[in-house]
Amino acid sequence: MPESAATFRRLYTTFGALIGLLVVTAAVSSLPSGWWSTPLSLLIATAKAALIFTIFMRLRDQPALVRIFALVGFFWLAIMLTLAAADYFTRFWPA
Amino acid sequence: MSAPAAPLPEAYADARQRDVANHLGMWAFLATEILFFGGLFLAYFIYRSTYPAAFAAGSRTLNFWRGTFNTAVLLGSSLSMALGDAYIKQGRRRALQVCLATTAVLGAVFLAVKASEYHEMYAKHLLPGRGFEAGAAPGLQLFVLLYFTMTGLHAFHMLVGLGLMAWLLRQNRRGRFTPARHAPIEMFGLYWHFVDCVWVFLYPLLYLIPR
Amino acid sequence: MSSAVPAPPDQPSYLGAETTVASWLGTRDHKRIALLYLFTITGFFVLGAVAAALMRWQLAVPSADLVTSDTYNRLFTLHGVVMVWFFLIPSIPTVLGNFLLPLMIGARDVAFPKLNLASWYIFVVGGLLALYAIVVGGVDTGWTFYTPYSSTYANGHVMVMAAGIFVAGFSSIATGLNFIVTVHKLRAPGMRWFRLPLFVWAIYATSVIMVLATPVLAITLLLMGLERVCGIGIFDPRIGGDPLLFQHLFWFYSHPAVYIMILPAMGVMSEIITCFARKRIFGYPVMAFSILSIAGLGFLVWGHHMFVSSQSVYAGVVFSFLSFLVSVPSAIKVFNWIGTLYRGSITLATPLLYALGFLALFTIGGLTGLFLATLAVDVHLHDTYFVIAHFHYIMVGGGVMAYIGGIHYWWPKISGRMYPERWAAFAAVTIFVGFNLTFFPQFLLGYLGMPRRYQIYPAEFHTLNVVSSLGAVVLAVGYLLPLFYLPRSFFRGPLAGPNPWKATGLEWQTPSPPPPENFGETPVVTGPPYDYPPL
Amino acid sequence: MKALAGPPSDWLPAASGVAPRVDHALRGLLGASLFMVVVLTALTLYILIRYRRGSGASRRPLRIATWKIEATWIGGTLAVFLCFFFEGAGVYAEMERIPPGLREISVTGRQWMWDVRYPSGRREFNAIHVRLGTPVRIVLSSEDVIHSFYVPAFRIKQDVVPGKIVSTWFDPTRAGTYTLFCAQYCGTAHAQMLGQVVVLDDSDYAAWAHGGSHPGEGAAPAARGQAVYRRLGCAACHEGPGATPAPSLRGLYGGIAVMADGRRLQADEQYLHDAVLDGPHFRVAGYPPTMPTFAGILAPADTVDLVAYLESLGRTPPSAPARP
Repeated sequence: MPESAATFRRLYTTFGALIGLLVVTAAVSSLPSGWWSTPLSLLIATAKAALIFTIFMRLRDQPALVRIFALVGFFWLAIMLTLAAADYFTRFWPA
Repeated sequence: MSAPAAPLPEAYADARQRDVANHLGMWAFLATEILFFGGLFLAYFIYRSTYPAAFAAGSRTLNFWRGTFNTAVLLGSSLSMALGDAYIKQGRRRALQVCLATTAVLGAVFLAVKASEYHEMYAKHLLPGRGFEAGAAPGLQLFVLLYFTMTGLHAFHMLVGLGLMAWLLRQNRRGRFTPARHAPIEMFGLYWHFVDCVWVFLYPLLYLIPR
Repeated sequence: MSSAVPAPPDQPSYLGAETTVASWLGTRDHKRIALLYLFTITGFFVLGAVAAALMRWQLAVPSADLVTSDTYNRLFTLHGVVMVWFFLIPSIPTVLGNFLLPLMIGARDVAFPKLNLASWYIFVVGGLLALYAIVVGGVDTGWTFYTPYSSTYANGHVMVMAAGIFVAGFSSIATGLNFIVTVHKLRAPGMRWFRLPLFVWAIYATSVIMVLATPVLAITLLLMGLERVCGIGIFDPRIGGDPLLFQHLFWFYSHPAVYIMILPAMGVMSEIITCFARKRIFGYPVMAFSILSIAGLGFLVWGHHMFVSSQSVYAGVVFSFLSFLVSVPSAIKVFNWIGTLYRGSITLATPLLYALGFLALFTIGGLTGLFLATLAVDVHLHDTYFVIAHFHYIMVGGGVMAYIGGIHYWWPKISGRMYPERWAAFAAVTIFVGFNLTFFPQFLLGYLGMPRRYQIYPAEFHTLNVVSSLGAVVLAVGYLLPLFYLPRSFFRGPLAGPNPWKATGLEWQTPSPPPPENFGETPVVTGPPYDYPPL
Repeated sequence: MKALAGPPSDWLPAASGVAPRVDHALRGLLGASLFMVVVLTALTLYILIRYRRGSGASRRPLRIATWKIEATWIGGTLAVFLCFFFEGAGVYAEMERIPPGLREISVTGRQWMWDVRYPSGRREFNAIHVRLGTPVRIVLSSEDVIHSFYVPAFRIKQDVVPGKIVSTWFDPTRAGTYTLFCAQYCGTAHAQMLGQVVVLDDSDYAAWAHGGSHPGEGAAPAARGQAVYRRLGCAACHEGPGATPAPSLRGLYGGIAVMADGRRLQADEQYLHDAVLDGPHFRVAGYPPTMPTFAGILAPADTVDLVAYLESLGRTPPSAPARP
């Protein structure tokens, strides 16, 4: 598929968005924090990763099968994290 | 290696199918990398919930500005890699050469800054093991261990990337890549962007743990 | 049914096309790579079996004095590591899978032939590292490498062995990745997903597990290695680390790994039973879906290895429930195989003997797995010989029986010649009898409380151990027989022709042994698999 | 099959409160498994014979829809499995819920021995004495690697994880001596890390508690010393086929002992006495510092008896293989 000027423009704007998000997360972290600051920083990181996946890694214009392959890794990682957390977070509950 | 009598014809019907197969193979490999780093993220996730105070203290010992600068450098290298990929699809080999070189330089800058941070940790007696400053909060040494393991593994992947880029630069100088045949560039691009994504998660988890 | 035109007879077979050593060591033909794997893992099987024989000899006497305690610990570690990573995990996927997958889906080769050869070389490098670790002294940590023993107290060559397994893991990932892309992208026209033979489903599901589970083993061994080299690591209890984290990471790989070992065996079973019952598989969609659900649920159950390890009670209940869920598809497959036999026209050839052996032993293995999934009972039986018997019934009674049965079933296609039927039937029965004699007493030993990895045991366990050791002799004889008559029949057996069993399936549409390109031109599939004429 | 005849508990005594319930669950599983094996074997044999090639049996395909058959055995299997799950989980929950206020015995696992300390301050090795009928709480800790406190007769097992205090409990319901195993692989002498849980009825327990009837009372000092030697589990390290983690004691008395720091000492009575009481200070060259101190544990009388035994042991030539 021919690389139109639009592709280049999209790359630059994505880069701008990524730097913007970096500034935001850096700024937020230096403010007084609350319970929300860690989930927020993770959310921003996920947004940056999503941008890189879809634009830079061109998942946008790949067939559905490739997108499934891209996400399956995260799904299995989630399995590992949640079930291991099931052990660690319920260890000191009253029997 | 001598190929069998008749050269084994491509198993694919057409180039499009070949291209998708390459992407599938690369993404399957990246899934293994997600789970490979995933083991470390699990360790981080468990130990941070067990020693929250120590992790917050540990995060403060890291150099916030260098971490942020490094993230920007890596995002820049991702941009130049993506541009390079777009240029080769238009057949502009010289532009690809410049982009690859930029990516390599930015990668090297990242590693240099990372080395300086390691040295700073060494200077502050924060290297895990006997040299670790006595009387530290329990779990602080675990944070430092995780910091070195995660950033060390990430840096190793960067070094592998720099090595591959050297090979790609040499191949491109020999005119191997054309709009029709640029799979190595695209595949390496996926790998490089992925390594950048790992850092995108490492940065907040290690540097931005709130007080 | 497919309407493939068999390749012209004068086309030389993949064996005859070239005979130089370089053509074998540099081949990209999936069929030759399968044979390379066959030789390599047979060598490792013999090594692991010798270790097992020495262990059984040592255990024949309570105050065993054949080898010292330390040597015995290195023997069972060698037996565990070699059998798990260098025989069972590669066995069916890399030998039968490599040989048959392209043939069964009508493809010329796998998706990445060069990667396929590279994965064999990576496997050999990993194997050599492990062999070096064994030769220079061995490892005494057990195949599970539990920290802090493995990282701080073990005095064997843990690093070299861990490096060997780490490298062999990449061979597993490369093979899995290759097969996944092959099944997605290289199926012949008309070969829709629900027209795939169940062996291809099994290999596909196994490949998904290989790709998604092996990396976690890699990071676990890397972290254990770092902790051993640097003297400090994240599992170290002295700095607040948690040895259970190692167990979580290790078993997150190792339970799916046991499904890597058994799923391909289930695929072989479906091929053999349908062929010798001359009948379509009973409940094809349920069988295919059971394979996928075993692969998927297999990732959720690893905690049943840690019921007594001070894991939280609630996590124990969750993992116990999920372990019961994952055993349902296995039970369904057993019922469906018997349903396939029902109203079939059954010929008792050797492959079916192995299949029936699998049915009996896998059923016992599966049922005893329920004992270990039941929380209260597992507290008593965990880490005893009951567990040893359970997983040998599944992996040896199931996995190895199906592997040898598959080798016999596709031997005409691999070598173009038939194996000696009477010898093979005798070997199958000997293996079945020897196996039960060896491992059934271990269920009783386990209930009586004999812990595993004991080389000296109290006298009350003596008689059962003697029976088990005698059974091991019979089992050894059973395993040696095929090692003699199969190579002999490879060169001097009667010619078998393209389809000696009159089976359906694309692999039987090519001459035996097939030409390098498998099919003259790509076959077109028009009907469902196992389409045997109505009886 | 013997299991069918007598309940399994008469093979392995059910000597704790929870044991019968575990056996009940286990017998349920055993019954269901035997039933399935018999049914499936019979069914398969019937099919093999009736539908062998060439037999005249009708091969008409089944009229019942296959999905109905599939649904029944999927549902049936799931239902049976869930019953076992709930029963297992119920008994497990009871096992893990330690009743409050139980008498606590602290047991420390150390490479290849169990170090038992009673609330009264008394200390024992590889042996736990409990009173019949009074449940006790075992507080487990490890000094090196993961061990596992396993008493088959009580149907209890609990891994002993270093860096963690883990507890288990049991209610002894039958007098007798039951073997204590280490079930988690922990190194060279993992198989010799055995112990005894001795359940005494009230009178014996009282006798043991206040002074303790030392086995071998009144016999020659060396014989009494041998009993102390066995009670402390010295054989676990000092004896064993081939390389042992501690120096062999045979042929030691009267010879020269070379210390790790180079000192060459005459292995006389005083040396044996000091080496037993202050092990770490008398580390022999070429051996790891795993010898614990017995000062304050061994009553002076026991020490004298033990030294007497070591002297008798020292005179036998070292070549005699020590049979553990």
